[in-house]
Amino acid sequence: AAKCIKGDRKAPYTIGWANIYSVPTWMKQTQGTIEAEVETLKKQGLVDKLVVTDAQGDANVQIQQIQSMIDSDVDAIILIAGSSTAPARVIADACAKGIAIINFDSLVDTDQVTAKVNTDSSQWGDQAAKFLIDAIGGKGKILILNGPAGVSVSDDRRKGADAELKAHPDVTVLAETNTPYNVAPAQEAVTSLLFANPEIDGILSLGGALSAGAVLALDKQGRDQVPITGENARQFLELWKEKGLKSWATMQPNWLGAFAAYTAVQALEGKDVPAFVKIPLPVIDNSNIDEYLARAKDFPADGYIYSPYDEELFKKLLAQK
Amino acid sequence: MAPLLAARGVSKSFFGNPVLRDVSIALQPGRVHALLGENGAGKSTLINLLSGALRPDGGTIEVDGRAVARMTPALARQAGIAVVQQELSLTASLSIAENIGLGAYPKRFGLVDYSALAARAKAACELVGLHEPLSTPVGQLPLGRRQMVEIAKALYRKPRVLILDEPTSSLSATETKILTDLLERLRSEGIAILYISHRLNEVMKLCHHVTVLKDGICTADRSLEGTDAAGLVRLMVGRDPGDLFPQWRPSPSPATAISVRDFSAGLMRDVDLDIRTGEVLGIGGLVGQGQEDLLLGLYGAIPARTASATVNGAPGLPGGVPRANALGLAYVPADRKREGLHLIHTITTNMMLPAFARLPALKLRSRRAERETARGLATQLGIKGDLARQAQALSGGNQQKVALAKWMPHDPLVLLLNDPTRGVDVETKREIYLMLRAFAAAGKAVVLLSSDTPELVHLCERVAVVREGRIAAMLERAALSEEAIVSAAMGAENRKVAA
Amino acid sequence: MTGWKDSAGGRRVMAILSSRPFLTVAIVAAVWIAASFASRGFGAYGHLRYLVELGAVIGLVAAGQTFVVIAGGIDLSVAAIVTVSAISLPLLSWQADPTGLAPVLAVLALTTIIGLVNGLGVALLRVHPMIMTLAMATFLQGLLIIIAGGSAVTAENPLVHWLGNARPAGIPAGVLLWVAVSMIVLTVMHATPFGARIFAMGANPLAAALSGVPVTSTTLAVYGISGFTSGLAGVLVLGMNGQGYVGIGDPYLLASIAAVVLGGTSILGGLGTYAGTIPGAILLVTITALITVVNASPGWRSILFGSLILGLLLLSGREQARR
Amino acid sequence: MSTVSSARPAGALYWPVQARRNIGVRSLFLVVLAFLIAYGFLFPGLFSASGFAKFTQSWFPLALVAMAQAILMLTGGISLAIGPTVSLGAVIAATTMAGPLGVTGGAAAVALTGLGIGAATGFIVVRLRLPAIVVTLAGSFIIGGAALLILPRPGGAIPEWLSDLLAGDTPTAFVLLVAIVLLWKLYLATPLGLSLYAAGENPVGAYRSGVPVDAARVAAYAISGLLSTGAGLFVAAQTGSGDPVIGAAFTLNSIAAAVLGGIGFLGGQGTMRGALAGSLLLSLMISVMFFLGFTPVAQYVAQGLIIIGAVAIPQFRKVQ
Ligand SMILES: Nc1ncnc2c1ncn2[C@@H]1O[C@H](COP(=O)(O)OP(=O)(O)OP(=O)(O)O)[C@@H](O)[C@H]1O
Ligand SMILES: Nc1ncnc2c1ncn2[C@@H]1O[C@H](COP(=O)(O)OP(=O)(O)OP(=O)(O)O)[C@@H](O)[C@H]1O
Ligand SMILES: [Mg+2]
Ligand SMILES: [Mg+2]
Repeated sequence: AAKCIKGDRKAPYTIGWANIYSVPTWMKQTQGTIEAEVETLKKQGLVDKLVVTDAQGDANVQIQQIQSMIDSDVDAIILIAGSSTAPARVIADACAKGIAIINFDSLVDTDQVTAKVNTDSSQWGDQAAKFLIDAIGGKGKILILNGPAGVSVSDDRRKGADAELKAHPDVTVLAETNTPYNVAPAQEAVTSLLFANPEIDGILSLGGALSAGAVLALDKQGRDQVPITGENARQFLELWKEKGLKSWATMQPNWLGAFAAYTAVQALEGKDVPAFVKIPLPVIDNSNIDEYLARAKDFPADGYIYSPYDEELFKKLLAQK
Repeated sequence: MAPLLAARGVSKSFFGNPVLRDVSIALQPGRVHALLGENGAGKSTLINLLSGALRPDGGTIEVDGRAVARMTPALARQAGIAVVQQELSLTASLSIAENIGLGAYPKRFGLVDYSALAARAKAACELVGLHEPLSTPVGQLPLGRRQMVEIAKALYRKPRVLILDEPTSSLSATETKILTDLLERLRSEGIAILYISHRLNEVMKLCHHVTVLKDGICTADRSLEGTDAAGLVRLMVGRDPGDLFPQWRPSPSPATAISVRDFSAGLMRDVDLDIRTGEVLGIGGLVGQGQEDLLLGLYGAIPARTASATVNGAPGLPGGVPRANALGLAYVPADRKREGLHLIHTITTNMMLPAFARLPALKLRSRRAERETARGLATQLGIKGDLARQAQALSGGNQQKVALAKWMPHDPLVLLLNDPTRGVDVETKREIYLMLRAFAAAGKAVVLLSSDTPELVHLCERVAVVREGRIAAMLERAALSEEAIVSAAMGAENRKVAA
Repeated sequence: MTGWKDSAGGRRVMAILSSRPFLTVAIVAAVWIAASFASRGFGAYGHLRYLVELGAVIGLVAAGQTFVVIAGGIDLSVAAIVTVSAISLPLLSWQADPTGLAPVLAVLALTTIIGLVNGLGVALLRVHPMIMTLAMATFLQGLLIIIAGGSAVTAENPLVHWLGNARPAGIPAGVLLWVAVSMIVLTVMHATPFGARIFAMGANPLAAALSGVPVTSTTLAVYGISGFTSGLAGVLVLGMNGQGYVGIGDPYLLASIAAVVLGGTSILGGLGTYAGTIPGAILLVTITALITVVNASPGWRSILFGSLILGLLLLSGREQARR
Repeated sequence: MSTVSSARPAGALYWPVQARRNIGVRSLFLVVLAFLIAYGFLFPGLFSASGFAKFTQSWFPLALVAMAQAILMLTGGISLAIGPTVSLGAVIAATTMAGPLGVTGGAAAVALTGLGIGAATGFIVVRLRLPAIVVTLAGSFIIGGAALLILPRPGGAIPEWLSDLLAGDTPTAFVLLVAIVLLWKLYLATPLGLSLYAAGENPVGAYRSGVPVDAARVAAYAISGLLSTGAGLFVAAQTGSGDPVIGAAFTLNSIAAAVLGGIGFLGGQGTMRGALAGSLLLSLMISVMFFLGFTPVAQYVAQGLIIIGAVAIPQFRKVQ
């Protein structure tokens, strides 16, 4: 059996979904995929209840809520961690109690989990840097936009870009900035940077809605658009099309949530699941952006257009070694 | 013999305005020294210099005949100087005992020694006749009792020099008696006492020596031997005084302004009361029997119930302050700092507030008109000071005048006054009394809650004496005397009625 | 020679020169001049214009906040209200109204009502303003879960777009809006009885009530105003970003409070002016912009930001002693 | 012993004073008690040693920051830097304790940092007469920046035994909390501690009475800093590591807990027991709502209602 699993849990299972913050749109969409998956599993008689908590962004509250899940003896916990270190101990407790734990998106530095499910943040940064350096012809001046400081995901993505940047000494980093993964602060920061730096050849944006903010800033200041990296935020993809950008985007698929729920049940059912399921980073470029935009109306205006998924995909992902 | 505490030629100015000029004073052991002067003459400033709360611009402070380089509150305490400020230094959330010991707690192992504190605080309380449990938070005490705590706090420190700044202004007659007896005893034990008061009969009874300040200059420093009250006033104002109380004349054809039946509010229970136009109705009694709740209930500031009521012709109680104002009621609180004034705002703004409260919310203000109104009021009531300054820079008496003045432009039909002459100098008192009588003569009603019994006797048509939340006696003009009020307040009247 | 300082006019000039709003303006100017030497492009007209435009959003939120703080309260729900405004406006973009005014008015009505509910809690339930508005912010989070992402409509509102992007006579429409709001706010605050009541309530609520100030309705109005200006800020920020999102209002909570206090308004209530908040808001965006272009690690940038605020506060911020 | 009137022994002053201070927070106590009972009912495991241990562990850091905020508010101050100070405490603990300094050295470093930051803040606020709210707002960026410099991303480590001691299955946190409350009572029984109230409510009067007002206020800031970094140390132990932004939510929560507990903004109003009850309510609420099966939307709405209710209900009673 998989890690943390003890034989005495029987279907239908109760799944706890320890969300860190349910208000942001990305989280809402993710929750949507989890709920849809749970509905499916309910029909199969495998799940009877989904318990949802919302830590309101506070890692300490999340610990308390996971503790409550342990206390109420849920069968599985799926979680996005509010801190890459903080929940480690409570998760180890849960694991010791035989609760299946599937950690996705923001990961915890502990191996006391059934499985971790995520894309590779470091690869994220590396590929983004590759594209950008390519797009500006191997030399030039760039800005780097990154998510909040002190958080593992943004730090990993940034570190992932380091090797490429080092390998190209002709690429000068004019400035780096950290803001929340949101449009307004990114737009603000980039505008200031635009004034301070008359020549900019490219923008290495490491996620979320940062890219949309940067594009808006260039547009509003009447500057020519430059090559830029990004994620599958709907606003960014629409701007990309509208402005004819030279861009590349990847994504953190929202269906990681659905997949985590699926994996939890598989593990509880006695299947072996890999300790780490690496989700390949889907790439959006000019070749397939239209496919994404064609589905745009199914997604919230400030949401993320994620790639399609189904059980086949999940099975394939679980089967990989 | 060297004076225990003395000031030699001290001067002090605030923002360039001289408040004290070359003033000297010497406090001798075993003597009660009066410090007199009109509001704003500089009395409080002088004691602040003596006690180290303020530093003089020039001159020296001497303790036991030796000049002190730099007087501070800490040094003053070490030298055995204690100051009774008017409820200024108390902390509402601390208990009586904790307040009394504040800044000088007895210690054991570095901790406050609560048993020693209790014993010493109790002794101090007994001296001033405070019998509330020592654990009572001071915030729950009425003003007069707080004043007694403040005095007990000074005594707790076993002072050699005791300075009292208007200690009696919020005390009832009984409490005043306790205090004067106490001071007499302390004096005989060799303590030097500096006593500030605007109640001249107290000064006459108690004090032996007087220093008079006028506009920051010492105009007299002499023995009180052979001086009468009129002489004192002459020293203070520099001319012959008139009678303190105006001639009483019956007002014409009274009608009912306010009438309540079975009225209850706060401590007050089942009150039947008619307030007539053209009269000054006094409210007397020991402090804290519910008198204030009666006024506040009528004014709509605290919830009140009544069987039936009419207020200036309208049925029912106002139920809220704006409505009460609209019905022509105005209220002047006793605790001017907390309830009457906006200390951080200018005097002009303070005076205009009732107008702001009733004008249409978005009508444009006219600063010029406001300044003129304020200037008019200041002249009318003799308020000294730059009207564009914050109200907290005014001396206590002048603050009181501002609290009263702000209602004048609104020509209220009924004035509810809560101890309006507290801390007010004799001249101003006279002016206020004249105003009140004139007000009544103009066919309006005045309700005067006062702790100053002579005031009630000389000004009022009738006095309602309140005891334990009920009107214990309603004394008509013919029956008015200080003795009658005091005995009704103590419950003597009740027994007579019951018998 | 006693000099002109002692003449009446001279004294007034001195009073203005030493007032907090003026000091804050002077500091903003000094920071701008220093920054334009230190950092290329900082002094460019376009950049300053952009900073003022950013300041407009903070300034609008801080307008309501100034009223509330002067009245002796505080509004911790402004960020959530900005977000609610920016999120719900696209949901309302109905076709019938070609100008886009109707949905904007509807959203402003909504946010004003939210503010009024804050006021009700503070005035009638006597809940501490901090608790009431914090609880309101929590409520609104719940509301956002329900309404956010509920529809795929983008903000195709012409009025909103105009506000966020147009530059009549070279001046951003948002700045014009801010100027208009500022003039109204300053007038209401300093030239009407309503304004005087607010100052009185903040300085001494008990004395104000006993002087006949209608405390309940004034409190309601103050929080209503805060809801309204936050809603307006939400509309503006929506226009500037072309898209609302959850969290769009988050930066404005601390920023509005900081702008108010940097502008010299006492957090204890009763003293202050919006005239100080205006440069306070611009000062904040200026410092933020300055920090952005400094190339340092996040930790150092944060330290620099805090030190700058502290340093500027030392220049201007002595709190008046009060009893 | 002599007269009847002095029948109440003088030594019995301390307890009546304490009892009087409960009056303002009685209804909050009732609300908290109701929640505790509900919690015990929904989750009987609470009464086991480890259940109780976990429960106090999740409350403990919030209790400390509520105290840290309350002590400032009692002096008429406030801090917006509590959260970053907690983070700083956590990263210092996580970078020193498993290193050369060891647990003792690390704890000393944490304590000294807290005291130092607090005293410095207090000095700026008190001696330079700057408004506490902006000073601490600026301080929050400086302190938060320092935490990021020490630990740019979550990491570090706390010795396993310490984590187990503080946040294992034994109620050490509860014992610690009791000890801290006793220390607080002890401090309040010192002249300097008792002056807090006077210095907060009536600084001028207190000064004239000989209270070292400035010292009392600076000391309050120092103690507040110590409590905050202490909370950070505990969080680090609880999580076994450091996180430079772990404390972010504590700033607002500490204020909410203190105000909920009846601490006023003008200084001198309220009691520490109220602030503790406020923090307990905030913490309990989370678990109780979980066991009642609330959805996130319901959690937000209920949380708002509970907070308002806990403050408004006593008001209603007062009016009637
Ligand atoms: N801190 C201050 N700032 C400005 N002016 C002040 C200050 N303190 C006192 N004054 C002014 O100094 C004068 C003297 O004030 P002081 O309080 O000494 O008068 P007083 O004799 O005690 O009056 P009262 O009888 O009303 O108590 C007043 O005009 C007052 O306005
Ligand atoms: N703004 C101020 N700042 C500092 N000290 C002041 C200020 N205003 C007044 N004072 C000083 O404090 C003293 C005491 O103030 P307070 O208002 O109690 O006057 P007071 O005359 O003693 O009043 P009362 O007679 O009612 O006791 C004032 O007389 C003055 O010397
Ligand atoms: Mg005086
Ligand atoms: Mg006086």
